[in-house]
Amino acid sequence: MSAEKRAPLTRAPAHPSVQAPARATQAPSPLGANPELEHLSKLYRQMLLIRRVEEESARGYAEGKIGGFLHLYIGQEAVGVGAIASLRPDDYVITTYRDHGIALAKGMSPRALLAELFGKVTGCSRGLGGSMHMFDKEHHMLGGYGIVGGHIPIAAGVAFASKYRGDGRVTLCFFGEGAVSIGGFHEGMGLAALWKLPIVFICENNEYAMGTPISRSMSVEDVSLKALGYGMDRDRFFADDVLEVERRIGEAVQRAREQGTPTLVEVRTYRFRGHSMSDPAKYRTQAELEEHKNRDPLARARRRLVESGLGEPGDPRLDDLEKSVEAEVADAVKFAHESPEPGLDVLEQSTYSGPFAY
Amino acid sequence: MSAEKRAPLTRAPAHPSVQAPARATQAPSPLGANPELEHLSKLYRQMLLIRRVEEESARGYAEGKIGGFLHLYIGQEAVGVGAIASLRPDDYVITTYRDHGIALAKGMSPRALLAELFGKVTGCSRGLGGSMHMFDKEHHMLGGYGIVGGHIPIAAGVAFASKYRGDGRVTLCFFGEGAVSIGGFHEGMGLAALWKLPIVFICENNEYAMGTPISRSMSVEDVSLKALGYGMDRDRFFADDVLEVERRIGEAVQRAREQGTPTLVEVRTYRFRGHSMSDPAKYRTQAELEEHKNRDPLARARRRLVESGLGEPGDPRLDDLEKSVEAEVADAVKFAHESPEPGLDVLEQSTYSGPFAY
Amino acid sequence: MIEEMDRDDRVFLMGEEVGHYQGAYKVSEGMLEKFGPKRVIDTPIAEAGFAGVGIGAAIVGLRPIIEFMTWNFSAVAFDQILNNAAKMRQMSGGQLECPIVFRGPNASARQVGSQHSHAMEHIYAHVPGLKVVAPAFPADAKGLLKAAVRDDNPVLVMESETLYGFKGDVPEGEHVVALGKAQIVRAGKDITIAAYARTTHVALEAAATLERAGVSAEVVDLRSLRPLDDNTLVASVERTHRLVVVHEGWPYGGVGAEIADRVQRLAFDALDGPILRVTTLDVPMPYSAKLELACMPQPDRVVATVLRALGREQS
Amino acid sequence: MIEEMDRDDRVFLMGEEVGHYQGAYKVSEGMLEKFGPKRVIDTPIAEAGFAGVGIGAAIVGLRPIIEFMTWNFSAVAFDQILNNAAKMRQMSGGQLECPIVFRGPNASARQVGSQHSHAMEHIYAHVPGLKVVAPAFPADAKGLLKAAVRDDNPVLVMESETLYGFKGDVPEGEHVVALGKAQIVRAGKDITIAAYARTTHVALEAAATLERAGVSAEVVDLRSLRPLDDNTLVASVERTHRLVVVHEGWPYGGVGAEIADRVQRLAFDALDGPILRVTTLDVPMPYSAKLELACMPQPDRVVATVLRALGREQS
Ligand SMILES: Cc1ncc(C[n+]2csc(CCOP(=O)(O)OP(=O)(O)O)c2C)c(N)n1
Ligand SMILES: Cc1ncc(C[n+]2csc(CCOP(=O)(O)OP(=O)(O)O)c2C)c(N)n1
Ligand SMILES: [Mg+2]
Ligand SMILES: [Mg+2]
Repeated sequence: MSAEKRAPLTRAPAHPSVQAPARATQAPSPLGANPELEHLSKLYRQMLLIRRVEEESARGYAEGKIGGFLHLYIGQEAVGVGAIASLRPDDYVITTYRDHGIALAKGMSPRALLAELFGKVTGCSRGLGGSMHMFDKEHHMLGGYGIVGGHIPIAAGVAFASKYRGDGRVTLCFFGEGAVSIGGFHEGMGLAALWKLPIVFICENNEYAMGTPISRSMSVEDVSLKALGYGMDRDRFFADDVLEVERRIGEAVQRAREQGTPTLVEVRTYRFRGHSMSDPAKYRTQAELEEHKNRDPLARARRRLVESGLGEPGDPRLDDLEKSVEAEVADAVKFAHESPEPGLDVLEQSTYSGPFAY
Repeated sequence: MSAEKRAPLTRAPAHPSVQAPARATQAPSPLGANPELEHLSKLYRQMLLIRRVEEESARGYAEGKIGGFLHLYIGQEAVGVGAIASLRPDDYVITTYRDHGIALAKGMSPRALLAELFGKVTGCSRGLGGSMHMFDKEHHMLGGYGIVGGHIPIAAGVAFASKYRGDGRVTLCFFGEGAVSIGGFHEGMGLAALWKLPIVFICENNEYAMGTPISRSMSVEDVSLKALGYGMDRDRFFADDVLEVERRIGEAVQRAREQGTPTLVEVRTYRFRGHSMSDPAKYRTQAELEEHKNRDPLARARRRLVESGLGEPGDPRLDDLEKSVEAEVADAVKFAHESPEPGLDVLEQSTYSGPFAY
Repeated sequence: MIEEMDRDDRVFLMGEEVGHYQGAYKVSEGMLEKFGPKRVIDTPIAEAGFAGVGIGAAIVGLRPIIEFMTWNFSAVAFDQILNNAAKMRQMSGGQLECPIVFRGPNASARQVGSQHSHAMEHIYAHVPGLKVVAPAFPADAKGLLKAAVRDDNPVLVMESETLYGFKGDVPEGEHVVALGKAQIVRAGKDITIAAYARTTHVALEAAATLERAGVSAEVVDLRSLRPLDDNTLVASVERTHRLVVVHEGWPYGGVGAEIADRVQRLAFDALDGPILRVTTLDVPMPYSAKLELACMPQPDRVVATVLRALGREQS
Repeated sequence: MIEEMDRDDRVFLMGEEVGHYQGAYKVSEGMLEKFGPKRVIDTPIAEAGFAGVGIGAAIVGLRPIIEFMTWNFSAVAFDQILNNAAKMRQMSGGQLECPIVFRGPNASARQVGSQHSHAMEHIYAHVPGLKVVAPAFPADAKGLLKAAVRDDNPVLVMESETLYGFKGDVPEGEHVVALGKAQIVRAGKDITIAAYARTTHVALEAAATLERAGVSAEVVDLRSLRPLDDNTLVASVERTHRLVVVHEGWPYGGVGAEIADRVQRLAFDALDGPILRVTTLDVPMPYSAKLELACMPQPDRVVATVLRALGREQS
């Protein structure tokens, strides 16, 4: 287990300022004694943070500060936040290129995330990875991956290691419904089921894979049916309510932790933006989009908080929370903006551990 | 469709003697007027031919005339023979490296097959392919393939072409139960189900993939369950009776031909020999093997013929049939033995159509 | 593509987002409307699956064009290309042809990171049974694609995403460029620069700079990588006596090393100095715009390398 | 392997038939009994899946040895090796290591046909982030494997099925051979022959024949292909002034072309003639025993090529 503990040979210590002071604002709860409300407000804060970071990402892209692909998580926040809320901090998470929200939910600082998007050396992957590759070893966020389905066997491997070591950890593996058609899904599912690995496969079914609706990519409409062929447990529900997501994924996590068996969970959701920034999303109607926006899980969580009394006139708690998010985001943007670019020296160092091999 | 009709640019005409005179013995039926008996005797003859050719292959291998891998079909004859009996001659068949029996059932001459095994230019693939690559374009036998699962998408493509052209043909795709774990199976099944292709996937479940029993390779015991995840029709039965195989596969073929939809059929069978000639098959007990040998579908078919009166003292029909098989096999062995080896000139010609590209 | 599909109804286009979405890079815009969903086929994300489907269709007489959204994604279909497309003719002893085109954008595409920036020609050109082409100009893109569709072998067409915006004259109608012929796109006498695809433009830009420095560089655009037109290359080197090869992709092995191997072998006595190469640096492609530019072959690196090859090291 | 698993309980062996079957080539005989099914793990046929499992286990601190029954089957796992194993460290900005060994028999294996005879090192050595070794002798097989298991990068060990039967001295215990060091296995002064794995023995046999013809050939066994020890090669060529490279696998690109490229570049003035290569012929491997032998590099072809390199063409 020493590779886990040991710092990589050639990695410089993280930029000291990457953990922003703003993170501290998250700690003291503004909600006092009601634990349920406090919990919901924590999840709401995470979702809001994601929403706001994504909006800033979109802006950075429009301004040419971010290049390459940019796949936003706007609309899907309840999936990542709810699912990860059911974990212990040392549990593992791994996902696709649509990884910003999941990385933030797993604990990555907005500074490290935005700096990565801005291609700065203070980014989580030192500006080498970009939008699709958000890794945060400290928080056991094992990355975003760009090849559809490719990370699913890796996730099984992470869970395999937990079983091998008996460390009691659970792995969450996120992917889109488009990934279900590819071989990596099948092989990862098959091995996890055969070897009874402590993992939860979360299919974020947002109805489209780029411009392809599920009706043109799969012969069944219900993704969770795939579990039958592996004799795996399954679940399927809408992600409108972040607490419901937490509860349902929580059941699967518990099964993984206690019985060591995997589950396939299909969480139905929707992305409000195009596939990536270059996609005008002409394949869907405005009406369809509006309908889904009306079900926005972020707005729903906020309504619930307001209904619970947080928004009363004169009650500053919700306002404070939202302001603290603004401050955290503003700080992160500034940090990303001001951070230095990586130098050529990082290239060889990050290719091999130890001497370069050519 | 010209590529279909046109002879390959650089292929020499098939060796004139590759269609042996012995084939003719198959035509005039020795059974007179009983069509059912006649049919069974035809299938029995095919199964016997396969069994005998395989035995000669084993001998050729032991004598060092055949090299590389040699995967025998002994014990599984009823699957290939029964399944192919339900086809029209212009339907397509494609399979794995365990392809001798299937090639013979699809119409390949024992001469072309044994000559291929002996590495002779008169072999179906001119001695370039060997045991694992039995191709016979004339009989729409589209080959044996060596990479587990790799031919399954190809099979879907063949069926795709039939649908594209509306030619009414059906494709049979054979593979072992070991192939079900690999991505190619999943992608081939998925596309066939999505696009409603006229194909029947036949999983020959012979209980082992090399030394691995299905309990150590899959999390479910019933392979046909895999069909559920694709919304595909399925079937599952033992291959003890060749007529039953023909009937059951026939249903799937009919569905493919008439409704254009695919089926996954799990046919349970057993191989009497090791995985290949180099496998002593220590992973199974003698008792298990004996139990299966007692169910030998070849013996069963013969018993049925005898019970139907063919074996009566003084009735030469069964004897004649068996002798004609012996003669055909002996002729093929002789032919393979005496045929010339390919020359170096075939190498470049068979790599590219037209001029070599380096 | 449209012309070839008009000409021959065995030709169809299959890939991710080629139909309703009009192509991830709008390459197949309008084609679904013209040919219908029977011949312009959107696929799920299953590259090995639909590459295999293409191969299956090809061996029974169709002539598929299989699009990889980018060549990066062909890595999951590698086995299909290596083991089935390339070997179908051989395994069947010449009975089956596999007339299939695989195409899509290749190599760098601006800050898309290490998993999306592969120059896959170096992998595929290695494999007998395949042909590989990489056009630099719109006219060649058309002419080579037509030749590819008509070829009875598997042909891999490596397009450059960064050139999709590049405009140039494209002859109307029947313009077919034979596979396997390089072209000299700039004549010169002091040194030969061999390049293809995007780097042809890099080489031309470098040659223009070099001219101002008094160096006359000949630029050979290879167009086809397998077969590789070593005749044209060798003839050029016999005139110039020096060679620099420029390509995207990593240096170890691949097309550039093959060229160095052939030219030192076929024109040993003509060479006045070692063959030098300008490639993508030998690291996974970084996301950072600054580092990506530094990794990719740029005109200034070509200029410096040419001067080095000529013994005129810059200070 | 057994020693490394004894030494470090993070090391495990996973692959098809490695356990109950004792290895398809009996390489892992007795290991299941010794280490139990927790550390000697039989897999279903799902190379991409279990390669990915190995990568996943490696990034959280285990040290997997993943066996491909043969390297041919790694083609279906190509994406995992190219995109994940090789790039994990880079994508994570150095946060994650991927200490994994992929191993198995490689290249020809007697009449197993075109889908089962690939020399995959030419594909993988191209990729930065990977290391690739190919031992020729039992002692190196042990020493390089030990070094591979201890390395913090993905290391691909290309064994030769046709050498599994080869016997030789193997030092007991702690015998580690550093990755990246070639060895001169026969000294000579007229020409250098570079080879690795099975072809080292072919080269030695050719050198013995050449000696009888009055030619003194130096044989360099590369052992490691990435990193490639060009220092040892160049130093040898500076003494002998000629080079012939011998390897299995196709000629286009790959390790041999890379060596030609490097040596003509690093030792241009030392070379008295072109670098020549002896490779598997540029066609898919045929089944026929006669044709297979003709395709593969054999001592007589090496001898003839050496004589040609020396300008002593045989009649
Ligand atoms: C193997 C592979 N093929 C194609 C792509 C290109 N691609 C990137 S994302 C995507 C759509 C994925 O859709 P889905 O899985 O539903 O995830 P979503 O984007 O909706 O979150 C495609 C086709 C890829 N990255 N990898
Ligand atoms: C991708 C791949 N991995 C491994 C192998 C080696 N291999 C050949 S046959 C075989 C077992 C296949 O078993 P099954 O599918 O049940 O077919 P059977 O041999 O029983 O007919 C294996 C592992 C291969 N050919 N291809
Ligand atoms: Mg989706
Ligand atoms: Mg089996």
